This record gives sequence, structure tokens and C-alpha cells, in this order.
Amino acid sequence: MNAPNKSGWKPTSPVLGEAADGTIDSPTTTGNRALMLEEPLLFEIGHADTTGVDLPEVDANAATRLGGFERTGPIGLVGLTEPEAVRHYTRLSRQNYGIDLGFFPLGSCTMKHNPRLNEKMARLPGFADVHPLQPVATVQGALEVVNELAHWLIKLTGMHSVAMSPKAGAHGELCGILCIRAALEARGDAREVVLVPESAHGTNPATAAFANYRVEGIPSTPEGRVDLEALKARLGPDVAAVMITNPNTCGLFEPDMRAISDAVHEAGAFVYCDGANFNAIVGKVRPGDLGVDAMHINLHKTFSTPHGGGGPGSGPVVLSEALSAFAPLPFVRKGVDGELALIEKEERESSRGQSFGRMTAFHGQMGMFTRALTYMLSHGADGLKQVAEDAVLNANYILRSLEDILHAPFADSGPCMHEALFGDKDFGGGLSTLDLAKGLIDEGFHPMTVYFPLVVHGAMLVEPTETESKATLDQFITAFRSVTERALAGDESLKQAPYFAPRRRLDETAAARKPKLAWSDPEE
Amino acid sequence: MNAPNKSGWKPTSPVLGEAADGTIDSPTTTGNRALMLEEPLLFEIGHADTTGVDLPEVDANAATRLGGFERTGPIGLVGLTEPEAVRHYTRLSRQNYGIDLGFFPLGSCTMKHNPRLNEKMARLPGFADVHPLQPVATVQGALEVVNELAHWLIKLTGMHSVAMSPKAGAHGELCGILCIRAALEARGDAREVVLVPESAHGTNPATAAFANYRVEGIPSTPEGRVDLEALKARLGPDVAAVMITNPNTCGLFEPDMRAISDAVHEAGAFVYCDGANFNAIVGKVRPGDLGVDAMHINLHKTFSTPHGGGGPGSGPVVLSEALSAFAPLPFVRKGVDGELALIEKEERESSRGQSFGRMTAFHGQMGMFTRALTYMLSHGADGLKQVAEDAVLNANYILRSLEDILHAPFADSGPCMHEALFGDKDFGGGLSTLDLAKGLIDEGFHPMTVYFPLVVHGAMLVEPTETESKATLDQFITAFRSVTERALAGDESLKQAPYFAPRRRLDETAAARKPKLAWSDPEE
Amino acid sequence: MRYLPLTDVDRGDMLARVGASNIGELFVDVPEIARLDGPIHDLPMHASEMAVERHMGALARKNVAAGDAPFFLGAGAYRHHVPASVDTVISRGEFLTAYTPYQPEIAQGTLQMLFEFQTQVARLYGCAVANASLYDGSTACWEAVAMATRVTKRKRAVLSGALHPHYAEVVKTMAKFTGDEIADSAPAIQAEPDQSGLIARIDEDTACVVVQYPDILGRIGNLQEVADAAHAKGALLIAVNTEPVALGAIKSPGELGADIVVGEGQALGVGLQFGGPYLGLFAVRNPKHVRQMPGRLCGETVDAGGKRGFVLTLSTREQHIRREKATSNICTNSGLCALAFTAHMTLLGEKGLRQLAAENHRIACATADRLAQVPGVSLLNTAFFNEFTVMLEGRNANDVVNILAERGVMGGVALGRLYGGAKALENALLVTATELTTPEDIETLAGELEAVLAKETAQ
Amino acid sequence: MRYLPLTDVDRGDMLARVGASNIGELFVDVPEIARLDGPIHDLPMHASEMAVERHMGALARKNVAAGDAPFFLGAGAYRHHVPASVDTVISRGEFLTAYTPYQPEIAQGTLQMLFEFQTQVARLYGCAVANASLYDGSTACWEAVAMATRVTKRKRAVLSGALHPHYAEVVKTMAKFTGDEIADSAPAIQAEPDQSGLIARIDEDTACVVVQYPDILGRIGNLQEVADAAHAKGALLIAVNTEPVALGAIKSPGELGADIVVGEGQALGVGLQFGGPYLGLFAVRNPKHVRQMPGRLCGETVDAGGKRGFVLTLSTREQHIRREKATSNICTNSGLCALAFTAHMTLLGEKGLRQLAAENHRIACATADRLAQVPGVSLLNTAFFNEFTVMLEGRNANDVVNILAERGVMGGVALGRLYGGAKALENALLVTATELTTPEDIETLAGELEAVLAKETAQ
Ligand SMILES: Cc1ncc(COP(=O)(O)O)c(C=O)c1O
Ligand SMILES: Cc1ncc(COP(=O)(O)O)c(C=O)c1O
Repeated sequence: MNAPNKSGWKPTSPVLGEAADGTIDSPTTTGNRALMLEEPLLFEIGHADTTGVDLPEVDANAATRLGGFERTGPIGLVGLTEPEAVRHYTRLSRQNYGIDLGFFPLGSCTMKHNPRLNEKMARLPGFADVHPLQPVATVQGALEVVNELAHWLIKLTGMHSVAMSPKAGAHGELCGILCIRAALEARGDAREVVLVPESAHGTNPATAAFANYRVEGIPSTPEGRVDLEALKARLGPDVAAVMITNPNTCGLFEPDMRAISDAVHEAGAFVYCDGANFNAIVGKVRPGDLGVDAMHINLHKTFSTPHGGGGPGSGPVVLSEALSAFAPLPFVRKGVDGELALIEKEERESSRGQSFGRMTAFHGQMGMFTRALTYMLSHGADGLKQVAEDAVLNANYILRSLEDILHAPFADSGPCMHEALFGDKDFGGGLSTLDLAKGLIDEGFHPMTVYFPLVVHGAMLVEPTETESKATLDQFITAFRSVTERALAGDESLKQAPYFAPRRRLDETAAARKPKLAWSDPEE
Repeated sequence: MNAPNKSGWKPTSPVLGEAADGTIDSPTTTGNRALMLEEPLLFEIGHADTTGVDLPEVDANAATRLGGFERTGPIGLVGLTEPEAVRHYTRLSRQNYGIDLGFFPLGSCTMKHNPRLNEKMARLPGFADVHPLQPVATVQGALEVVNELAHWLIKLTGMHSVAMSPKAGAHGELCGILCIRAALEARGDAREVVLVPESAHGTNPATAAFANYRVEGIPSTPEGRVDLEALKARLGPDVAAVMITNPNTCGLFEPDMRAISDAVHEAGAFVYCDGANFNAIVGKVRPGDLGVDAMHINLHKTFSTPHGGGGPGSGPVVLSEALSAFAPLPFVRKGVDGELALIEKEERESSRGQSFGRMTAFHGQMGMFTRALTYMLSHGADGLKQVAEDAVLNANYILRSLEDILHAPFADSGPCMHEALFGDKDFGGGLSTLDLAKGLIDEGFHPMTVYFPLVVHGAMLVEPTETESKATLDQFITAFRSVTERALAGDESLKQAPYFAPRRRLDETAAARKPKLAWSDPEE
Repeated sequence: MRYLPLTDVDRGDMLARVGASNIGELFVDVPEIARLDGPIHDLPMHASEMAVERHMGALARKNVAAGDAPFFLGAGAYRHHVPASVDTVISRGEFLTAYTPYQPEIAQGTLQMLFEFQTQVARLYGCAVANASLYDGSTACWEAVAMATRVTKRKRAVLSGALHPHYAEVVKTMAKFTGDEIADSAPAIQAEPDQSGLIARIDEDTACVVVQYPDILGRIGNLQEVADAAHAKGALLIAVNTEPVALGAIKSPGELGADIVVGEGQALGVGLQFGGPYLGLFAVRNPKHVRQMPGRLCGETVDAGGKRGFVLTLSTREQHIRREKATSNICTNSGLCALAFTAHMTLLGEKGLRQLAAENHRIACATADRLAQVPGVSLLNTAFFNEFTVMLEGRNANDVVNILAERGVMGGVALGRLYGGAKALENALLVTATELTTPEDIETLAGELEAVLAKETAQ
Repeated sequence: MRYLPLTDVDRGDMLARVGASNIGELFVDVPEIARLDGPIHDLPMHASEMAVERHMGALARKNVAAGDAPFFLGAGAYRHHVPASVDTVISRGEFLTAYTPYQPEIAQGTLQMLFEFQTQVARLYGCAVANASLYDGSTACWEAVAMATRVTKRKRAVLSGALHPHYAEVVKTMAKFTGDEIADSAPAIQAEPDQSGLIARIDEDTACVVVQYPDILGRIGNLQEVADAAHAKGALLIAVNTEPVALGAIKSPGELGADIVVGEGQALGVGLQFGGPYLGLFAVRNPKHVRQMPGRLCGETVDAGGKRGFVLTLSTREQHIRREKATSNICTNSGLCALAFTAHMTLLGEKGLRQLAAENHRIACATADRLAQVPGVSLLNTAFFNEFTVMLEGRNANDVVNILAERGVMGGVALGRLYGGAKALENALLVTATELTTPEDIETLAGELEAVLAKETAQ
């Protein structure tokens, strides 16, 4: 591997010169820019006979019992020694933005700080090195973690029970909707429709459709809330459930929630609440008091288990009494003797005999449970209440600090909850929400969520979370205002932002037109 | 803290504009450039009443027994919550270059990869959470680590014993020189002079002077070696010791080492060998076979304990039979029963009754011992031999790949050892070694050691170590050649390099003229 | 609170800026009935790191860690040695605290890693394209069945009896609601998988056949046979693998004709973790099936400066664009587990993976031979990788496992537990050995097993 | 070898480039007699991570970790709770694998951290300037004495008898060779330090007086008194502190007139580590002494673009510039320990440090009161912070400590051990309590101590 730079880009000249857009296009022979380092693909630096582990050489004449299916041909993998591997991934990591680096106000994603104690606890061998099928007598501590966490979730939501096994929010939605279907079928009442507001997250309609329901919209008011009257009008014997996000994706609390629930129940349907935004009300409001039948909780949002660049998450679902009997297996039950039992089969369990089945091979995201429980114990009931209050205060602070220059569609609907929503009105020179987001990247911030929810044109959803200091918010506001002013003034230079990131804007159309989804040796 | 940027620098304009030197001086309001983030000082973002720990409030009326010395006034410290602290240090860390990021060929410093297994082992509670004064029966494992490591060091060097307590190389040099002084005084033979070659590391003369010796130089040959004849001529009854670095700081092995030792011993003096460059010969050559009386080993070089931005290190000293009796306390001794004893007081130990005393409060750098022993066990005798061979091969590869365009003063002296030495001859436009080093920074490399050793004008000492791949060396060579060509061509732009680092060149003169060594509130 | 940066002064200033006199005013939309006066009852108040550490530490000590006993469990979750540097990599804040890479310019680290991961998985499975991960092997298995019904427009899935029963349960549970029809059978306790029986169940309405390789009894069947039979009927073959290390020793499902290959990736980098988070692997042999795949896909492209870069692509399959028409409802997947997997795989490389596989097989063979010498124990498998089934003559394997645990040995997984006490499987014990299994471990298991089986009383 | 990237192909190509036919040719300069044919004997060959982990793990388990028993040891090394995020910070590769910041443009992280560290230490100690760290408290103590002799041009150092005996030994050892004269005395076993006795020993030839604060018996003497006396004779006062947490509760040595303040920083962030690596702290009250300080100093400056930045400065004091005229021979210091210290201190802040100190003192008082109720035990100190001395009537404290250890309690440090069995101190036991000490720990110690003291036989 003699080429200094495998990133596909070749230096124009080894001396300083600048690119058309006025920035220096890296003048170095390596493509590196001091601490901003280019990194080739693993397959461009690794070798088939290089390894970062020291295992015995394979004995070619050793007898095997593989039924004659020995893998003879090359697999096509390459290896790196540890020094190369650590450097490869460290260099890659430096091309990423994370909460640890700065403000990450990605709306609806609750990018709060990930406490390091949680990481430490999750790595205790007593949790990390335990097999899911060990005899229950040898995993009582693990089952207690599940039980304690369940206790917290039930108390915080005021619900009747909780299904712990769902692997993420969408999986939790599915769990909730399947409980509803099971409950309806149990009473011989098959229904076909699930009502989902247009502002809902994509997983809501996808989930309902997956469970074989027809998805219909719910009209909303100009204030960004569910239109109660319109909803009532639509309710009928064909409606199985209503999926509502509260606080909703416009960052507003649904004041009619209780009335909605009553109406839905009256119509013989169930209320599914998308709990992704629970961070706004944790410790302040219990969904159980609002008539919710099922709600998933993203432990990786409200309870700070790390997002890890896309997961893993965990989506326990709290259930009303009406749905509890239909919860999936397995679940933990405390015996009279205090011994914790793991219920893996329906037959074994009369009272819960109506479980709709199993959603995953084992017991759910234990590694996330330990982190979330550690988080809860650290904050306590008082701390969690403070979490909601600070998250909401931070969001309102941003809303009121930007509404004068940015279009804030629901600014007059009263205070927002944990996120502030803006639109792209009045930008000059054909500039868009995307350009503004890219401008923020140069300023050292991760952009807010853009173009979601769909109900607002060029939506910008800013969720600061409670773990940000006022100093950070003030710096963000200053930068956001300056980029907005450039957008309003039609500053063309924004069209090419970001200028300083590891990469300029990437060609997504080309990527989709001729998908290249795996590396292949150009020499082959 | 409302100001967006406390780095002392203020943006010129929020729109793109460029600085005189043709680079863009960050056009952002924050001073950030995407992932290259500015970070204020702790004292600019912290508060006296903010804390990242949750401890009970101080009970002002609690009775104390502090003898009336309660600290009443403000201490002047500030705190950060955990989210702020993790971000503060993460952002700072990203302004650093480290081995994990790329090639770090700092001559004489042996910047090899730091295996992560070593970090994991050092953190085992059985090592990390043990008190130095626990009853010896409760620290047998820790004493075994000391003993095992001592065994490795003695075997690898072919020496008689090893003093484990020195805290770093310089401390080890002091240990060795004090052993020599003690040995001489024990035979009633006080001597005043220690001979140190001009090419020696600064710690050598500093150490000799500290031990109250007069330092005199040793002439060297044009080939970069000790001038044996001149040395012999200088030896006499006033010379206590000769300090030699082998391989020496020009990266060459001293072929006359054995003859030097014999001559020195003949003159009644001792041979101190600076073992900082042991990586070149570990497993290949035993200093004991060359007549060395004392040599420190930098565990943080040859045995890869992390440099940590300046330490900690560890500098055990191997000793010849003649010096062993004078080694410092404490030391570990295996009893007949296999029990390990910790000898803390001379009186207790007849045979070692001549110990010159104690160099540090406890037993040395245990945290480094566990890492170094893990490293040795991982490599084994065969791996360590390979370490030396690859380190030397890598250095020679660099020497021969650059000698055609860079002045290599000792290129004709035969193969180099683990480092390649160059000089600054023929640079144009008043460019210097420093400019070349700064040019390499833009290329994404940490520069080599510059202006050391003093015997070569504009010295550039390149030590690749064995943990670098050929691909990395090739990329470095390509970049080094291109920067060298610019230097030879007198490319003025190099004078202002680096362009892409977190900071441009820093004004060291100003720093020393009016030293600002602690933060003080500008408002005060 | 150590995690909350706002000071009371800040809160005051900020309330002023938003024009509220107290925090309560920001919650006006919450109906009276739902407002809580103070902190929720029956829950403790905030606690120091020290206190929480003590509490969690005590819970952890109530479990027997796999490392603290001779350990022979597998059945879908495998214990391997994970190099220390893997944890270093996944602990990098830039990976750990990043979100799904929606802003590619500042997420190239995650994206390039995923591109490398997809390539490794595709090659390991002998496929053309792999996705960026799903939740775990069991949900991946279901997603494969769902995809097969989309591709073939048929609704019938035939499950091999030797598919991990928990995987089968997940598939059957989901099918209940989607209306798909699942045909499955109990596994026959025999030395080799009942291929002909399985093939006989494939018909013209069959969308897919689902076969585990190696199967739940550790057996290695002839996938090629099943593939040919399935293809002959226009059905797809879905191969399920729960132990990726095995594919360092035996042919890849792709080579043998599997159309969709799914599996559990936990064995590399992730660890046991009491069952989660794990890593769902999903790959297709035929590139033309890509647009029917579930989950995220990372693809190569170029940036405005002409430099190579990576992005999430073909998102029109996904819920955030396609909503109710998406190929799956998955959003958050197993990103960090994928990083752990790819980092471990990178450290192994082709050479290390083959060595690791050989070592596992060697030790498993030694274990099987030793156990076969124990009176009352007989080895079922003719072929296996690092996991095999032994029959305990006249003894309930589940009871034996529990007694062994009391005696400090984690002896294996009783098939009866997985199949809910099905009589036929009662005496079957699934035993797994890996590179972490020492000769002493094997002797201890053999010795204890002999002692336990000798005890009539224990019966 | 997993740590060696060169392949045999690489080695061949590279040897060709350098014009050698085999690696041996690169070692031609090594004299025949010293060349080794093969790997060194009596040493094992390379081993896998797994094997090394087993070996090291076994050694670690042979030690009793402080966390595994009620623990009351101090005497210069203190056990405190270190927040988990401190390890996250020091594990960042950019900090862990960096060298001393010789290239400031790409070392601002280390440099700014050091500037913050120096500021924290200076303020904690009540001084103007602190350096970037030395090896540990004992070597810092010696460096202070050496500096005092340079500043005052006098050669006599007066050591308080209650200075940690290991620190005193280091000073005396070094003085043997530098020719400095050290006056020290055994510590008098009494409730309060013998101030007048110490003051009486100061004369016109005295370069410095060295006093530990709080002292080795845990007592808190009046530094101001000693400072005035020293200054009156033109000598400097060197204050030594081994427990930085104490300075969150008691006045700083600087406030009380100490000219040089040195100490051990291990208590914050670093941990016990069986005695090292630790963290030497060094500060001066008077800025005009800066140019006589040992060790590295980080200072503020600006870059060519006008931005604030940091550099190592005043290097003309140091060995790499000044060589035999340097103020010290130190090169590598305790950089990463300084980072751990500053990170922990930042998490504490003024508020947390005061709370931590109050908590330590509160628990120490409770421990002292409880132990004083044990028959045969009497409390020596009138004043103390988190460490105090108890006298065990007619019993050798060292024996008692060992018996307690056998009974699973780490009862404290016998002064007799530190002073090499000096009769006068034989019955003295130094007991330390911190925020980690629980009421149960205290009860256990009291109970066990009572039991042990009751046993005549044990005498
Ligand atoms: C409002 C909303 N609902 C549902 C989800 C899906 O949750 P998950 O990504 O954990 O599957 C998300 C998260 O992206 C969300 O923001
Ligand atoms: C040749 C040489 N000798 C001595 C030393 C001093 O070692 P240390 O920095 O560990 O005190 C060094 C390291 O800088 C060195 O390179």
C-alpha cells in the first residue's frame, strides 16, 4: 500500500493553492490536514494473513467432524494488527460528531449526556458476562435488575405493567399494537383501522401497517394539536387504536389527551401513546393518568443509554390493565419466597395465558437495562422531575431567543415542551433548511432535526435536552442567529457549506442510482 | 458566560473571507471549524457552586476538630457537572496528536503502540486498588509482579540485579550514579569527574552534576561514535564513571563498547549506560555482556507503558555484581518458604547493608510494572527479539529512503539502529529544520525530534519503532520528501506552517518574557 | 445533581427571558388531574455515584458470571474472548455518543465503519450485500421471512424443526398478525438433520424454507440439497446462523445456495450480556433483492470536492420516508454492536478467524470425546462445530443442569428448557466449547457429570 | 505477533531497499561476543491475550483489594471515590498516547489541561505558581529542599520529626550526596506537634524548615508560628501535604506563610496503585522564586493568528537546555496523573471539595470516637482531619494490624512499620477514614480490634 492517500482524491499540487470556493483544498500530499486525518478503507490496508490475535496455527491434518463442509476457498476477509486497528478506528472516530464533542440538538432523539457510571456498571462481569440461559438460580441479580427497572417504569408512568423485551422504540410500538390486536381478537372484535396523525414519526404508520391495520390520518388544529372533534367524528367500530405522540412531534403537549382517551375508549378502541418524548414530562406527568393503554419508552432517549451511532436501544412498553394479560413472553415474576422466576412459556402461566407470544430470542436489552437503572438511581424521583423541567426550560429558552428572526409556526400556541420547532420561511437566494443546517456544522454544532415533522415546511426541530449549560445554549443561539441572518440575506456561500468538515456535501443521488454497498477490489 | 468564543480571538466577519496567508481564518462566529472545536478555559465556564459529584451539603454547625484552622476564605476553584466536564476534556483531547492518531517518530522517545490489554490489566482492582502499606501477606501478588518483572529485566540485560523503585529514566540515572558513588566511597575512593559525551541526553550531565560530580565531555569520532583512544587518554584516578548511551543518540551502536568498559574498569571507574535506546537491541544483545555496571530502562519506552502527555514513566536500573549491594530500598526478596518479603529498612538486611538509601516514598511505579510485565508476557523472548529487529529495519528503511535528498551525516557509518538521523544542510530561503517539522504537521504527522542530538546541525532524529506498518512508513517518506523538496526549493510558505493545526505557531518568546503560569480573572 | 448544568441563577434568568414567573407556567397544557405536586412516591431520591455503585455492584454479585465457573452454554449465545482493544474502540465518545448518521459530513466515522461491516458480513455469509444490522438473530429471521413473502408474493414459510425454538416462536408470533402461514415441526432427535422430511414439506405455495446452520442440536446439514429443492419449487432458502465463528470453518450459506442469510452476530465483540443487546445480521446473495431488504444500508459516493465518502442510501425502503409502505418499521438498530463486531473481525482477519474456528472445533471434539466416556452419556451428533448434543440416559437434562450449577459447573443447555419440556427432548443436553474452554474445565464437567448421573437420588 | 505490523513480505522488500541480505547485517556493529544466536533462555515465548490475562488475573487475585475489606489505611496514600468519568478522560488516546508537548500546535489539549492543573494546585495550596508535576510527594519534598538551598545559598535543612519518615529518608539519602546537611529528630508521641522544639532548631545557617501539614500522626500544627520563626532567621518554610482533600477544610499552607508547598496528589483521581505512579505537587508562594523551580511549567501565549494558546516555558531551567546547570534532572514527570487529578478536581469544584472534606472529617471523628470506646485504645490527637493516631495499650500495633488482616480487616498503619520498629512508636496505630468508610466498616473495626486486644495469647 504505497499510495499516500486512498480516499479517492488526489492532491493538485504540493504547494499552497486554493479551490474555487475560496477554501484551501488540502494542499498536502497525504490529503490530511494536521489533526483532520484521511483514513483508507480496512480492505485497502489489511491483509488476509495479518491478524491482531495470537492463536495457534491451524493444523491442516487435524481430523475434523464438519460433515465434509470444510470452508476451502478464501473468505475474503482481511486483518490488522492491534496498532493498525486501534489507529484505524481512532482516526475514523475523529470524523464523527458526538454529544461528547458538543451540542447535538437533534429533535425527537433526546441526545442527552451519557453518564460514564452507567457504562462502568454495564461492564461489571456479573452483568456483562452472564448467559441468557443460565439456571435462574445463578442469575437472580440480573432478574432483579429487570424487576427494579420495571418498578421504576410503572411508577413513573402510573401504568399497570410493563413488557421489557422490545429492542427499541419501533419494536415497542409493535409490541403495543400487537397487545391491542390480541385484546381485540380475544373479545372477537376484529377491527381494521389505526388512526395516526400526519405529524407522527414514520415508525408509527409502519408499525400499524405491519400489524395488518389500515392507516388513516388524524386531522390536527392550526395550533399543532390533535383536532378532538374531528377525531371523535372519525371514531367508530372499525377503529382499533389511535396512535398519539404526547408531547407531540411539534413539541407541544396535547391538552385534550384525557378527553381523547375517553372518546377512544368509548368507541371500544385503545390509545397507543408514542413515548419517545417522555423526557419532557418524566417525573411530572404520568401517562396512566391520561388514559393511555400502551406506551413505549425509549431507554436510549429519556434514560440516556448511548445511541452508539444508530443503536442499540431498548423500548419497554408500559401497559394498562386491559392489555397486561396479552404482554409477550418472557417475563419475570417474583415468587412468594422472593425468588425471581423467568416465565418463558405460556402453558406454565395460567393468569398470563393470553400472551400474544415472543418478540425476541431472549429477555430484552439487559445491557441497556443496567445503564437505565443506574441512571434512574442516580437521579432519583427528584432528579428526574428536574430533568423534565430543565429540558422544557432549555427548549423554551431557545424558542423565545430565535422566534424573532426564525418562523416559529406554533410560537403562539403557548410554551413548548422539550423541543422548539421552526420553519424555513423567508430565506433568500433559494436557500433552504438544509443549507442552514450545513452552516451550523461549520459553526461546530450538530444540526437539529430537519424536515420532520412533515406538517411544517422546512421543519427544524431543536431539542436541547437538560444536560446542556446556559453557556452552550447562548453560544448556539448566537451562531444560529448569525447563520439565519446569512440565510435571510441570501448568502450564497451557505449553499456550499460545510467547508471545514471531513467531507463537503455528499452526492446522495449518485449513491442511490448505482448503489455500492460493499467494497470490491478495483484490481479484480 | 455569554461570549461565544473565549479563545481570545474574535471573528472578523460572519461571512467567508480569507487571511493574508491564503488560508481561511475561521469565518465562524464561534471560532470552531466543524469538528475542530475551540474550548474555553475551565475557569471561564465553571462556577464555584457547580459540582459534578453528589455529596451531602456541608453542615455549617457541625462540630469540627481541626484545631481552629478551618479554611474560611474562598479557595478559588470552580466545578463542572459531568456533562460539561466530559465535553471539556474531550474537546481538549481533540487538539492533541497521539500515537493512536498517527505516526509519531519522535527520536529517542520510542513512541510505540500502547497495547490495550496492558491498560485493562493495570486496572484490575487486585493491582489498582491496593495500598502500599498493606500487610505483606495481603499483597503477595503485587510483590510477585515486581519479582517477575525483575526476572525479565535481569534476563534481558544479563545483569546481576535490578533496582525497581526509580520513577523514570532520569530518576534511574540518578539511582545508578548514586550506586557508583556509594561503591566508590565504600572503598574510600572519592572521585570528582563523570565523563559524558556531548551527544548525550540532557538528563545525563544534569544527573552527574546533581550527584556532585564535575561533568566533562568525551570526544567522538567523525563517524558519530565514542573516540576510544581519546577516552582512554582521559581516564584516570579522578574519573568516577563514564556515561555512555548505547545505541547512542545518533542512532548508532558503539562497536567498541566492550573495549570501553574494560578501559574504564581498568581505571577503577564504572560504566553507566543510558538504556533509553534499549528498544533497538532488546532480546538481541545483553548489556551485561558488554561490561556495563548500571543501566536504566525506560519501561515507558522499550516496554510500552503510555507516555500520557509527559508521564508517568518508570526507570528500573539493572546493576552489575559490583554495584548490587548499594541498591536503594525498598526491595523484594523471596524467602525459602516462597513467601515474598518487602525489605524496607537496611538494619533488617545484612547482606544488603550498604544500600545507599531510599529514592521514593513507596515501591516504585506499580501501575507501570503491571503494564510492562503484560507487554513482556505477550511478546515473549521471541517477540521481543522481533521487536528489536523490526525497529531497526524500519529505521534503516527510512534512512535509505531519504538519504538521497536529506543530509544524513552518518549514513556512511553503516546501518543505523532504531533511529535515523538527518541534518538541515542546503535548505533554501532561510528555511530551517523547524519549518520542515511544522510542514510535516500539516501533512498529518507528528514531527521527529528536532535539534537533538546537539552534535548535528539542525538535527532531525526519526525513530519509527516496530509498531508501524510499511504502508505508514511509505506514506511518511512520500510526505517527508515533498516537504523536503519544498525546503530545498526555499518555499516560503513553509515558514508559516502549520496551517491546519488547532493553532498556528505560538510565540514562545512572549511566553517566557512575561510568564503567565496560572489563570487569573481579567475582571479582578 | 451532577448531570444537570443549569444553576438556579441560570433558571431564573432563563424564565425571565421566556416570560414565565415559574417553571409551572411552562406546563400549563397539562390538565389539572394529571399534574403531580411533588416527586413521585415509592421511588428513592437522587444518589451519589458511590451509593449507586454499591447498589448495582451488589446486584451484579448475585449472578454467577460465566468466567467464574467451567462454562459450556451456547444455544444461540456464545462466549468468546474479546480483545481488549475492542472496548477501547466502542468507548470512543465519537462513536458511543453519536446518533444514526443523518449528517454524513460529520458522520464519516460511523459510515465508513458500517461500509466495512457490511462488506465483512457479506463475505462471511457468501452473499452480495449485507445491511447495517437489525436487533438480533431472531428478529432478523422474522424480517427474512417477511421479505421472502414480499419477493415471492407467497405466504407460506416452512421452518426446519431444528431452527432455534425461540427464533421459531418469534416467526410464528409475527405471522399470527401478518396472516402469514408457518409450517413447523418438532425436531427429530437423530444424529443428522431430517433433510428429506423438510424437503417433502416444500410446495408451490412455499415462500421460503428456513434452516439453521449449524442447527439447534449443533448438527451440520446439507444446505445445498435444501436450496436446490426450494429453488425447484420457486421458494427461497433462508439460512440462519447463530455462531459466526463457525463460518471460519464450514462453507458459507451463500456458497451453498441460500438466498437470504441471517444470523446472530453477538459471538464476535459483543459478549453474552444476559441476552441483549445483540446483533442481527442480514444479507442477500442476489443483488436484485436489495430493494426488498429491511434496515439501513450504507453506500459509497463522492463529496462536492470529489473525495470518496459514505452515506445512508436507498432510504426509500425505510419508515422515515416510506411510512406505512416501508419494508420494515425498524429505526434504531444495533450500531455500536456492529462496531464491536467489525472491530473484533478486523483484529481476527481471515487468518485469525480460521484459527479461532479451528481451535473451537478442536476443543469441542475433545470435550465430546471426553463426555462420551462418562457412563450414561452418549453423543448424538456425527458432525458439529463447537456445539453438540449428548443424551443423558434416563435423566432429565434440565434437572442435571441445575444440580451441576449448584456444584459450580455451568454444564450446558437442556433442550427441554428451550422446547418447554417436550418429552422427546427431555434427556438431551446441548454442550458448547470454545477457545475459552480449558482442559481442566472439560475434566471438571466430566467428573461432575459422572457424579451427578451416578446419584440415583437426584433423579 | 499481534503488535507487529510488518509481514515477512514487507521485511523482504525493506531489506532489499536498505541493501541487506538478512536482518543480521543491520547488527554488524554488535561485537561477536555479545551476539545472541536465538531467543534468550529462561523466558517464555509469546502468548495470547487470553493466556496473559489468565496469568495476570491470577496474580491480581493473590492481593486483597482495598475494596474487599473494611479499610483504614492512609499514611501518605489515601483511598477516595473516583468518578467514573475520570477514567474516560485519561483513557482518551489523544491524552494517553501523547508525549510531552514539544510541538504546541498539536498539543494544546495537554497544554491547556496543564495550565488549568497548575492554577488549581496553586489555589489549593494558596500559592502563586505551581509546576506541571513531579514524580511524587517524596521527591517533590526533596526538590523543595534543594531549591531552598539554591535560593538561600545555605546548606542546612531542618526536618520536623513528624514529617513522613519515608519522605525524610528520601531527603536524607539525597543530601548524603549533595553534601547538604539535614537535621531531623524522632517524632514525640504527644497530642500536639512539638512546635517550640522545632523552632528552637532553626538557626542562621538554616536554608529551610520542612513541616508536614497535617503531620504523620494526623495532627494539625500551627504553620504560621513556624513560618514566622523561619522567616525571622532568613529561612524558608517548606510545607508538605500528603492529603489534598484536607485543604478543602483547613487553611492553605500558603495563607499561613509557607514559601514552598509540596505534596502528594494521588488522593484525587489517581488511586492507590500499590504506591505508584503517584503525583508530585510543587508550588511557590512568591512569583520571584519561579526561575528556581524544578520541573516543567506551562504558560499562556498567542499564536501567529492572534489566538490564545499555551506552551511549555522557562525551559532554560531544565536539563534539555541547561544540562549540568539545570534546576533538576527531571524529564518525564506525571502528566497523566496530573490529568486524572485535574479532572477529578474539576468534577468536585470548590463546592464538591468542601463537601468531600467535610464528609471525610465527619466520618473520621465518628471513627475516632468509636475506637476510643474500645478497651485498651486511646486517641492521641486533639486535632486531625481524616487520619488520627490511637495508642494500643501494651500491644505492638504491627502485630495487631497483621492479626486484623487475617480476620479480614485492614485496620490501619502501624507507625512502628514506618519508623523501622522504633520502640517509642510501637503501640501507635494510624487510622484513616474517608467518604468510602461506612458505619458498618467502623463497627467491624471496633469489634475486631476489641476481640484482638482481648486475646492475651496474640501478644
Ligand atoms: C417520535 C418517535 N417515535 C418513535 C421512534 C422510534 O424509536 P426507535 O428509533 O428506538 O425505534 C423515534 C426515534 O427515532 C421517535 O423520535
Ligand atoms: C537518551 C535519553 N536518556 C534519558 C532520558 C530520560 O528519561 P525520562 O524522560 O524517563 O526521565 C530520555 C528520555 O527522554 C532519553 O531519550
